[in-house]
Amino acid sequence: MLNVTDLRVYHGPIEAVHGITFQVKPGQCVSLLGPNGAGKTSTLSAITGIARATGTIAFDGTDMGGLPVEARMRRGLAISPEGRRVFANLTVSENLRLGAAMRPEGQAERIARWFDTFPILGERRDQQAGTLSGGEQQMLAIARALMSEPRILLLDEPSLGLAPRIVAQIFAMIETLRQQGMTILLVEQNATQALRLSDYAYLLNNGRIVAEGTAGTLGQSDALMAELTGIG
Amino acid sequence: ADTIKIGLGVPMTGDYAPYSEWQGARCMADMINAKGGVNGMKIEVLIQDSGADTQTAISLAQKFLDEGAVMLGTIPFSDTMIPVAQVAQGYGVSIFQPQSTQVEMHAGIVDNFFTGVSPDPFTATAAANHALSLGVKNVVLMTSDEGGSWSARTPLWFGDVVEAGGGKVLSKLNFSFGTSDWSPQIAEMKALGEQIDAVYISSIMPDIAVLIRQMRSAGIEAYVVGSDGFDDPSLDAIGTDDPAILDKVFFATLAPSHADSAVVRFIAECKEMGIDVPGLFPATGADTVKAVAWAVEQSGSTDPATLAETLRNADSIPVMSVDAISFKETRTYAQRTIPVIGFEGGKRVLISNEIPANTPTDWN
Amino acid sequence: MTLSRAQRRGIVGAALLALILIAIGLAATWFGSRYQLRLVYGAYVNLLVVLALQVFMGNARVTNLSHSAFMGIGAYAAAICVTPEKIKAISLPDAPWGLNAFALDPVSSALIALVLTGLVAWLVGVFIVRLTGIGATIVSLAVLVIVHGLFLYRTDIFKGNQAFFGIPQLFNLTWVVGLAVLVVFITRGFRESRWGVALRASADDEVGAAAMGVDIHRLRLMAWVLSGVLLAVAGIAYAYYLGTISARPFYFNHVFLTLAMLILGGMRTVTGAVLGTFLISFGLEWVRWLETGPVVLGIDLPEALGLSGIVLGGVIVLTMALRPGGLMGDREIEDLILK
Amino acid sequence: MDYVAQQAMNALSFGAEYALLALGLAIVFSIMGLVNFAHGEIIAVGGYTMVAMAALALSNPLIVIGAAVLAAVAGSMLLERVAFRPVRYADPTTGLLTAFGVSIVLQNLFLLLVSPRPIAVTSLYFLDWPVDLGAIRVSSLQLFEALTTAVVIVALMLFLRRTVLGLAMRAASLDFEMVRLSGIRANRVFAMAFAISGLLAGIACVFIMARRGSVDPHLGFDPVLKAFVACVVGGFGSLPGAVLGGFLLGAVEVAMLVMLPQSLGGMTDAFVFGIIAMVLIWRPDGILSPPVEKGDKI
Amino acid sequence: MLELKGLSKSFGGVQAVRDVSMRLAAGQVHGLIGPNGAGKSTLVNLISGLLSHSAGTLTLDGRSLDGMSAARRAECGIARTFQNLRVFPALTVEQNIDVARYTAARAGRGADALVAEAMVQFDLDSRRNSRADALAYGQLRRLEIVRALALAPRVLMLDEPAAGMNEQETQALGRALNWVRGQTDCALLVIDHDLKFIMSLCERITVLNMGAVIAEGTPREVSENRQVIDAYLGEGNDHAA
Ligand SMILES: Nc1ncnc2c1ncn2[C@@H]1O[C@H](COP(=O)(O)OP(=O)(O)OP(=O)(O)O)[C@@H](O)[C@H]1O
Ligand SMILES: Nc1ncnc2c1ncn2[C@@H]1O[C@H](COP(=O)(O)OP(=O)(O)OP(=O)(O)O)[C@@H](O)[C@H]1O
Ligand SMILES: CC(C)C[C@H](N)C(=O)O
Ligand SMILES: [Mg+2]
Ligand SMILES: [Mg+2]
Repeated sequence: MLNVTDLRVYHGPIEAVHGITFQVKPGQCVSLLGPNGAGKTSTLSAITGIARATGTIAFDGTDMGGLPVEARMRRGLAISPEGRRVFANLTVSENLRLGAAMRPEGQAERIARWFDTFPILGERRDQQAGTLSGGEQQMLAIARALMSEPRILLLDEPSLGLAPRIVAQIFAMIETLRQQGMTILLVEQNATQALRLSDYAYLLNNGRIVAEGTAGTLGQSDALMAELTGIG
Repeated sequence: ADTIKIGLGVPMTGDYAPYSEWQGARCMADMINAKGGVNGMKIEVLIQDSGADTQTAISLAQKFLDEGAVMLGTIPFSDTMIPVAQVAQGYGVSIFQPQSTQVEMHAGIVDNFFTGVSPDPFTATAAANHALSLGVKNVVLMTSDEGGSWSARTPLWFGDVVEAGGGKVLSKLNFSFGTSDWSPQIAEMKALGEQIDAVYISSIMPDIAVLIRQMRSAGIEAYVVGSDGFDDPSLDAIGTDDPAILDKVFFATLAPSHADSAVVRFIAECKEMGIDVPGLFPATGADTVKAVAWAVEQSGSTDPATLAETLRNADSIPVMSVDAISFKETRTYAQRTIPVIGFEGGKRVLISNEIPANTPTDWN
Repeated sequence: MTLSRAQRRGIVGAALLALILIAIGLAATWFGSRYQLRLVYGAYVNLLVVLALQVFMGNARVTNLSHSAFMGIGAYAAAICVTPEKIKAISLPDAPWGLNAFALDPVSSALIALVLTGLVAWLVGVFIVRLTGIGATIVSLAVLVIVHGLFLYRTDIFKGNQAFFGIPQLFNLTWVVGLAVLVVFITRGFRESRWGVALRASADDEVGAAAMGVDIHRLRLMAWVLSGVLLAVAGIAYAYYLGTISARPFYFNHVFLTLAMLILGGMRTVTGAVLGTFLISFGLEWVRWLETGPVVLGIDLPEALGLSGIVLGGVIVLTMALRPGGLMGDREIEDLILK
Repeated sequence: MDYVAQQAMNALSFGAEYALLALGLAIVFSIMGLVNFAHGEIIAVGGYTMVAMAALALSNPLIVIGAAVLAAVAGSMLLERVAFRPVRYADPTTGLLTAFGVSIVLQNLFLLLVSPRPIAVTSLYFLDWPVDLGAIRVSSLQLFEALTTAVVIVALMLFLRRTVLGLAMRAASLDFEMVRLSGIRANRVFAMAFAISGLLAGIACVFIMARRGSVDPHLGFDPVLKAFVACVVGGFGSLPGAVLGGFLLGAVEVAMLVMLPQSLGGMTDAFVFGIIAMVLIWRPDGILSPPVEKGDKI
Repeated sequence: MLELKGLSKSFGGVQAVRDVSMRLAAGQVHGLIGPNGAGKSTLVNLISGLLSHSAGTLTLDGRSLDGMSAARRAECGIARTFQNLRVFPALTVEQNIDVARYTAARAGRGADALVAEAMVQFDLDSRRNSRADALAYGQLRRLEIVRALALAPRVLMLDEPAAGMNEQETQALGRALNWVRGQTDCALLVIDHDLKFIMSLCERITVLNMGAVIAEGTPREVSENRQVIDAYLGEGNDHAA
């Protein structure tokens, strides 16, 4: 579904990712793992078109290079970005409505469904998103992304800065999504959890893929893995 | 020389563009040239936009002088006229300004300077005399420093004459050029609690038109009286739909500009020649050209100093806007009758046209 | 501390600019008509303004709109001091505080003007330097309006839009070229000085600079006052040449014209200021000639009022779209020549 | 008492006009940080359209007003495409200077293509008649303007709260990139912002022309300068701030006009700007935004 | 020599730093760790004066820093780097450093020799005349450190200096910092999430969680602390050096 080939990503003059190749097949959950600054977020930014990049990013077999951000998203991408980036001055339900901009029909039901899934969001539906706690914001960001019923969901460190209890909830939710057949590209620092969920994983360090494999093989064997992610 | 050059570095753009004289000058030159010129020489009017900027105007003056201009025109503001005159002095050239009414220029700062019209105290007095004859007693004066003494002091002279005639200045209100909503000032007028007979203002269009309409709409039926700044076709235009709005408006101006005046006939002739001369001010340039042409003819010379000499000592110089002017007594300005223009049914009428005898004398 | 590399290069750059300025001055004197001499003089006065503007805008990177007001303050201060009593008796009969009862020599008058403008700049600057971005720009706009209001309103001192005349005409092209050379060295010197570098650092990153011990307010104030004083120099050069001043030349039109010059050349460098000034001064002159509808190569062009404005505005828009940093960007003249 | 009420009404109508214009500036500023100095020329576009209508002998007021407002909207959207797209993501100074250039170009185009002289437009005079409100007499224009501004504010609020594009515009002021990541077309958001801004300019144009009765190339400069100041004082980019700033400026201006003793009358503008400058020094980011400590955060 | 007593800071409702007391000693390297949002950077902001604390006191060599501007504190010798780069992009490397050197000179401290040597140690010497925006990310991080050193600081605080560096780079950074320790007697405060790096570099470590100090001690003590394991390290990880 998503085929990335020889991707190089730039921030101004700095090359943050130095030619990586990976793919995500339909229905799979694929993880990008790696330490701080490895280039995970940069990779996602290149896919969404935010960051300047070279190489090919093929979605459903066609290259998206050169397309503006919103055109890419309209092909069926959605992202829950690093740092959550909820629309702070909009209410919770307005955030969700904006999330549904690409697929407005039936949004009311979907919003209601999300309020069932995360009752706390329902309680706060008319509260400004900026005043939510980090965990609530993270739920909102994921729900917002899913409001457009994407074909592939990009998740950038959904567990970042969250209390363990919330983290568990988020991962459970990702698990559910995966079981429902959602295609997911997951970026995580929390390698143990991520590997548990993933069909396949890539390990990034310093802008390069240094290891890859199925969750089982990567998780157990690789010494590098141990060094970079602390999994022993 | 086979041409007589007159240099006009005047504002063709900017706030004062409606009040510059170039179109009339160009048309008059064409008329004279079409009749074979003066003493076999063609008149060439050098025109370039100064954008009302002093530095540009001075550079242009210099340029025209280098090109051999025998007379210069420029924006009627002393901050530009003085340095331009100073530059021209070195060439023996003078400035002929056909519409400058401000008094400073006659204080003897420069002497190579002519203005083809009478100074503001005269226009103020002519307007005041007519107001008094209408039975005006209580007046409000609107002043501004932005137009120099023309907008700051002319209303005061008007007030002086009215008071000398038994009237009373109720209040002086300040305004700025570019005002498009006069409601605060109008509310002040109403708060005076006394019947206002006339409001005097020396300002430019379109501000005046707005004032007139807003006063009427607020129920103040006082006369709106003013000076030459009123004399623009866009004032007449506000009476297109409702001529009555101009009924109680009159102003003292530079030259008769009602239907069938010399100015209006000139404008029509120019139109036939394909030159658009939009109003009195643009037409006045013809005075400059005609006076210069006359001086050349009289003296048989194109030496600028001789021309100035000729103009200064002539008993009567024929110009376009009136039959004749003279600088003999007054040296720098032309003492001439002051037309007071009013409206009837939306059309201009000449109310009076004489040299007021009771003009204040303390202006120099 | 010895001179840094940038400072040494700065001296070379300033010297190169000085040579160009002198060359233009000489060329004008030898080959120019009197009309062209006037134009060139005007261009140099504007150059003084633009250089002064660069000191603050270029180093602190805050858009200033009040510069023409400070030029006016300098011009009026010098004019009031230097104009002979005889003339002031006519022009300023009602002047308060005995302003019309004294006259000083040109040098003392100029010095007083510089000090006075510097003082006013300092007073205003204390407030301006606390603001950043658009807020500072608005307050500078307010300063422009207020000063203009004073010029207009106190006709007893400034004559408003009437002429303040009778100022001795003391300067010629040589003078203004000399001043421009001096000011190029001053502005370039400031840019490369420890203060200039620190100020530019704070414009790049205010927080980073504060953490490195840069007292941003103090430096901005310093640049602001220096800018004010240099604007007074420009004002004096204006008054001492024309002999007549009024409030009008120190208002919006002039503000925008000089701003455009700085933007086109690039506000970050002194070279940009010089380049922009001359390009616009001479370019506009050429366009003004086109405006009159001349005959070019046998084609009689139509009269085109407003062409110069269209060109001026178009140049700004294009510069911003294609080279937001102006023609020079961050490069000074020596960067084009030296390695 | 009547006098005070009268002047208060005047202040309100001054404020309404500034608020209308300031909103037009703020809506563009809030999404792209552009200080649209050329807003005034959009008003002039409306004015010249009225001239054109008169020349075409179309005097039906609805047509005249409709055409003027449409022209303003179209003009504003055109500027977005032609001039402001290249500086869309540039810093505010670049935007400000671009807009300033655009403004000069347009003024001179009017001058070149139409005329440097004011042209009278009388077709809207009918909007202006005296209305007696109890003891005070106001102009119908003042009422229309205050009412229209109120309606516009409400409509704008509804638009910004109810529609997706409105939500996107509000969100864009804080995080434009995330808006695009939600699949909303950037071009639409910008086009919409400029369309609204043009609409507001068009509406303001109707009132300005009805009062002024003439158009010239510099028609928009003064009002937009004031609106610009109002915006900054209210808190640039904040729509409530723009409205507040507009009304504040209107009040200060009328207060200075009527309260300054006549001997200081010439200093009205100076006082107005002085007061505004002091407000800014007190609240550098505008009245509605108290100063915040950022630390090392951007 | 730098002493914090009961320092607190809140932003609106968020209490970012609560009642933190700690002491940095000359010549010592002190680590500061804690989860995201724990208040580490905020603490550094409070010390460097970019934020003003709402309660508590701050003294350097017994002299109170309360109410002193960031610039004044830098003059007094408090230097820092930033988590998000804050170099001056339009200035050259040399000028970036000069900005700090001028401050040091004004305060009567000179560090010219140290800076010259540091340029070599941090591998910036060859780039001294390049504009900072032409530098690579790693070089910029090192530039920030050298620039801070040019203040001839009494206290040097590094906010995540190893972020974005790979293994070798991190090791090189550690060596360079050890060199710094040998050259000056300034107190070093280092924030980083790279525990290996922190544990091997620091003599003492303070752990922040939700704005408050939850542990303080040697690397070993800290890494065995129950609370620290719960809040930050997580179960089953052995990070001791
Ligand atoms: N906007 C930017 N400008 C300059 N450099 C950047 C920018 N964003 C990221 N970088 C640099 O690019 C490299 C990769 O960063 P990226 O954010 O992709 O890492 P990451 O793997 O997502 O790390 P983290 O786990 O901290 O989120 C890092 O060295 C980072 O500092
Ligand atoms: N200027 C500010 N305004 C409002 N809140 C702030 C500000 N600075 C920090 N905070 C909040 O204070 C808390 C502590 O932030 P801080 O940056 O100190 O964390 P940190 O420990 O450095 O985290 P990290 O490891 O992610 O850098 C966070 O909740 C943050 O959102
Ligand atoms: C309307 C003005 C431009 C002319 C006026 N008569 C004056 O001399 O000032
Ligand atoms: Mg990341
Ligand atoms: Mg931090």
